[in-house]
Amino acid sequence: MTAPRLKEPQIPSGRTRHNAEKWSWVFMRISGPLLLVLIVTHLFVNLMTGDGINQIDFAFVAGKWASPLWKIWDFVMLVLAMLHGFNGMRLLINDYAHRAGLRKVLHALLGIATVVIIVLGSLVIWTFDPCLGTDPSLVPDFCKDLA
Amino acid sequence: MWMWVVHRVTGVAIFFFLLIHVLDTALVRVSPEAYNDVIGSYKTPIYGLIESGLVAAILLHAFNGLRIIAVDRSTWALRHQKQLVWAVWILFAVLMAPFLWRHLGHVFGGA
Amino acid sequence: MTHHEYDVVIVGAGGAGMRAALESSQRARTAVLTKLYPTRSHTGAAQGGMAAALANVEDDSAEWHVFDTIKGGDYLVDQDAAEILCNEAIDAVLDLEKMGLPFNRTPEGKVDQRRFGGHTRNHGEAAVRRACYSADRTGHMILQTLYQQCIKQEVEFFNEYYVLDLILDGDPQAAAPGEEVAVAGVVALELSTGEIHTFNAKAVIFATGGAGKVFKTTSNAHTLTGDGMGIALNAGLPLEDMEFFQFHPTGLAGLGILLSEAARGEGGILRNSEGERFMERYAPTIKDLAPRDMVARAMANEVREGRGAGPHQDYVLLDLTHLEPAHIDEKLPDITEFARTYLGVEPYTEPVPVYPTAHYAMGGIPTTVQGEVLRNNTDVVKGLYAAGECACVSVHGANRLGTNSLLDINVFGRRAGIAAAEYASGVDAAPAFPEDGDARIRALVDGLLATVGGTGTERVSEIRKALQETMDRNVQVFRDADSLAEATRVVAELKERFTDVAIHDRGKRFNTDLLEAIELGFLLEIAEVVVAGALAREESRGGHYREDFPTRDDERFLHHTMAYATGEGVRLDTKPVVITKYQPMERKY
Amino acid sequence: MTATAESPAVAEVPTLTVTLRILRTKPEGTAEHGPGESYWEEFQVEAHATDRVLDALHKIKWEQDGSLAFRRSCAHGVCGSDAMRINARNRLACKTLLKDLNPAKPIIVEPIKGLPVEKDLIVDMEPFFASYREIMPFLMTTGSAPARERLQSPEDRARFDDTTKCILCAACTTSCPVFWTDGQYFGPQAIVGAHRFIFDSRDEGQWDRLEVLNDKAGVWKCRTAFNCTEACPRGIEVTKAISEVKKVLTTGEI
Ligand SMILES: Cc1cc2nc3c(=O)[nH]c(=O)nc-3n(C[C@H](O)[C@H](O)[C@H](O)COP(=O)(O)OP(=O)(O)OC[C@H]3O[C@@H](n4cnc5c(N)ncnc54)[C@H](O)[C@@H]3O)c2cc1C
Ligand code: HEM
Ligand code: SF4
Ligand code: F3S
Ligand code: FES
Repeated sequence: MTAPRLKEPQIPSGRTRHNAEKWSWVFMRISGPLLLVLIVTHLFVNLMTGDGINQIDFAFVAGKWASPLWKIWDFVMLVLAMLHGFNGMRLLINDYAHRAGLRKVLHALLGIATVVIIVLGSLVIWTFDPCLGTDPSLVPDFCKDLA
Repeated sequence: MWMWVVHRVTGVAIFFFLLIHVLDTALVRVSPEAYNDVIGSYKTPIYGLIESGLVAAILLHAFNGLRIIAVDRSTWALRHQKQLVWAVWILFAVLMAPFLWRHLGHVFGGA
Repeated sequence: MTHHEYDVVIVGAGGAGMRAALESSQRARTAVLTKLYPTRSHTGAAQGGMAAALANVEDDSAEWHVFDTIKGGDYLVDQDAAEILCNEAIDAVLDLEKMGLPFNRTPEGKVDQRRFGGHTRNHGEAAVRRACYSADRTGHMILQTLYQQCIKQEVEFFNEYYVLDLILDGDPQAAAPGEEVAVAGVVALELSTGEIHTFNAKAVIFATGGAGKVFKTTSNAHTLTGDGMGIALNAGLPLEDMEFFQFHPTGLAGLGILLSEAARGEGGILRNSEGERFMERYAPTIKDLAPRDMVARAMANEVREGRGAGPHQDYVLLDLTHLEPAHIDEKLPDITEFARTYLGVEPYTEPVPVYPTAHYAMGGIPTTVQGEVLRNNTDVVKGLYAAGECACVSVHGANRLGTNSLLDINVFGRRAGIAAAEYASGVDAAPAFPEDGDARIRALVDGLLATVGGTGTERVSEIRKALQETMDRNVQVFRDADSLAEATRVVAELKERFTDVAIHDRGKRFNTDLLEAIELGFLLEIAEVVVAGALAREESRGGHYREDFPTRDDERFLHHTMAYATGEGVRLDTKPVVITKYQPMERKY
Repeated sequence: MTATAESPAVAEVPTLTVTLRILRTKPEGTAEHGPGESYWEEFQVEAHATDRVLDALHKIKWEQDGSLAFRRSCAHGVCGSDAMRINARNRLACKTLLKDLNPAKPIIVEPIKGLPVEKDLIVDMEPFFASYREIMPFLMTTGSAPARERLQSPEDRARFDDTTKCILCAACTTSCPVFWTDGQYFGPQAIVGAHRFIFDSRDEGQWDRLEVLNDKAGVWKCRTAFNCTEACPRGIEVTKAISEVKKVLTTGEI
């Protein structure tokens, strides 16, 4: 029942220091609108133009990635989406995983997944070989010229 | 409150989809055959529906995200947040309709 | 049972209790026992303001404030106390401001002030702006600010501890004049466990607030059951001037929820069913801003003479419709919301139905200006203090001026806090706490618990309802020998019935059923004292109006009433009024 | 003989029978229910449409079951004692009129969520007050105090007016879905309490408070669910206050 001990108010203190949660919040707000543009365009190009989903195949991807614009586009989208998603999931884990141990495990899994996906995705985008493989019908037309 | 639930659920859904999506796209590094196989299965009606759900989730999450940002930045938006929730749903409906028409047309019409 | 030892124990965490705690906890080991969380105390319901002659907006002086207080109290005020009240008022307000209280401000940034009933310039010339305020939630701000300061000072609270008994080391009535009687501590029930705690203390301050629940229509909280007064009475101490109860003119009709006098201070007008501004007839100079007793009587009179409004012609109307809605929103936001919420009336466009509501106990535990509790006209109980509405220093006399109570709790709360701590530092040890100090309360609690499922036939709520109805009918704005005799009879009968009361909750934890029974016990004792005092006072003065004796009688009754519980009814005695500067005059506004 | 107000406003209102479904918990248990086990119980009371839910609860307590436990004091929405969940929304029982609730259907009354239930509608408020104390809710100043009052313009005074109205009823905090999920969040009330001082031109301890609110359990936990604003019986724009605090933290300017 006794009153709590309060820390003495130290007036004036330095500005706030531990800003992790703040930056996480700001990041969500910056990455969100960017992602909106990136993803909606991505979806539109892939699903709404031309033959929609049916046009998507190896050749389509290779065709897109022949342009550095799309390479950069997809790369930025990948990284931002993963970081945004990572951060969002981290908040969720903080809310729902009450036991410290569980929380550690989930955070670790989340971190690993995020790193793996970003690295993997980046590798795929930057080391993509449009003329991979042997079946000429599957690769884009320009591979024939190269050959 | 319910928009908060929606935002959370859609956020998680998109996240898991993104994991899978990157993995499948990574197959382009393995071989064109493997990639086309997997992508091929996306073109079946079942996946067509799932894909639609995904787009729905992204759109909802995205517009609601904009609403949240607006509410944090402007007093007007804050005081009209309920109307903005309606706006999110209307915008969502307006964009989903043509998309569904076209996408499901592709999926089921086999064009 | 758990036993505690402190230098100072404060009972009550309203404005008076916390103001005392801020002083006392700096100087001595202090515990604050309160039956409610501090922020639930009824000080938070106070609306209009706190008086102090700051002269921030117009000419004013503490001297005029003293005069108004004495005249408002119909010359039953102890004038030495009134001088202290009004002179310390200025610092009391400034102290609160420095603690952070968000007062409304003048354009220059100073504490703003507004008009209030009975506060005048130069001994009655015209209404003066003396009430410092914060919209219509001044009490809320005071309560919050004091609580915040208590948090800062790490005051030790015992929340939801219900004090039931006061332990003295002698019998205050049997002790000879001059003989020492000192306080030993209190006994309390911890609500959340049902456990009984004893507190041994060198000094005890009572700040338990009012007793409005003896009436049916009241602005007071359900929890204002006069516990402190009842406990003092049971311990053999007197209560002073209990027949003086203030009926606030503007309670929401039928509900009693208060609409602050600030409504009239900001320009609101009372009208009868004919639309007439009837206060012009009763108080030509200050009209609607006359003191409360006069306005309440005028209203009741209008209703009696058939000029009441409404389907049953049983209320009058408070008209704010000529005020700008923006002005109302800025100055009176809460009370207008009460009208909307509870009566469905829109004050911008419709007048609000109002009727007098039991509001404030002018009387209480008699104290000196240091807050020391008197056990007779001259002897104090060593180490025992009281402040706030439960005390009677007597700065309010027969009728309190609006805004003087928030002032009272700050000025005399502070004084009691300092005096108690200093007294406690001066004595080596508290008187020993008797072995069986809690026996009486243990028996009371066990006795009531044993009635669960037993043979008791009376319900607490029924007795309480009957009490409140009889008090409303017979001891309200107008009283006479017959109505008071009737009230005497009913109260005695209810006391008898109370011995056969049964409760229904057998649990130990949060047994609010048990507590309501105990509270009813206090209410009955206080009602008895109120009625006895009113019957004996054959004159009309301030809040006490006898239709059979409609004038003030200074010859016979210019004295305080001291009421003692003897075990066989109430014994009444008198105490002289302290008159320093102002000889009684006729009271005209 | 004397004139007393016999409920003029309600005299015309017909009585009706309302059913209250109350979530009860007895720490000592009952014949049918174990200690601390929660169960629903229905009561029927005669009431006026203009009665408050608090009046109905009182009727039950005073006429039917004295063991029903709830807190109340002022009975007109200013003390903050009786926040409870009524028809799935946090409200003050004394500020909720039966007529605004569709009395034709049972009225569901539960304790506020997220704080430990002690008995029936009474919860343990200590965690709530602890969060309040955490944000140092008192004026902090440096230097010696002036002889008279500190000056403050009406405009500066208006900046924090909204948050001074808080009565610490906990309706906001216990309606917040984030507060329910993790229980470490200070909750909206603590932010309201801090806001009241952060935007007070006389205060110099803003950054100490902001530091607390910048913490893991602080403002950043708020996901703008707006339940708090909707629940607040004092009409405080709670989410707005939270958002203003966030703005200060991101821009560094008050
Ligand atoms: C609606 C309303 C409006 C008012 N407006 C004004 C105004 O504008 N200006 C003005 O000057 N005055 C006003 N007053 C009067 C003034 O508010 C009160 O007289 C004053 O606040 C009383 O303060 P207090 O500290 O004595 O008691 P309270 O604030 O009532 O506090 C009593 C305390 O005692 C505790 N307590 C009681 N019994 C026990 C017990 N048995 N054991 C333990 N603790 C106990 C309670 O928990 C509480 O903390 C108003 C009053 C009302 C009802
Ligand atoms: C398309 C554009 C997007 C926008 C505009 C957007 C916007 C936002 C915003 C503003 C938040 C913060 C909400 C808050 O603080 O209350 C957020 C949270 C979140 N986002 Fe996004 N986002 C987008 C895309 C994505 C993507 C692609 C993912 C998945 C990878 C994702 C997953 C999440 C998650 C999991 C949360 C956390 C939800 C919560 O804590 O309740 N978002 N989003
Ligand atoms: S902000 Fe509103 S809901 Fe929250 S505690 Fe204060 S008054 Fe209650
Ligand atoms: S309900 Fe909770 S999430 Fe934020 S807006 Fe209110 S604190
Ligand atoms: S009883 Fe005071 S707020 Fe409801």
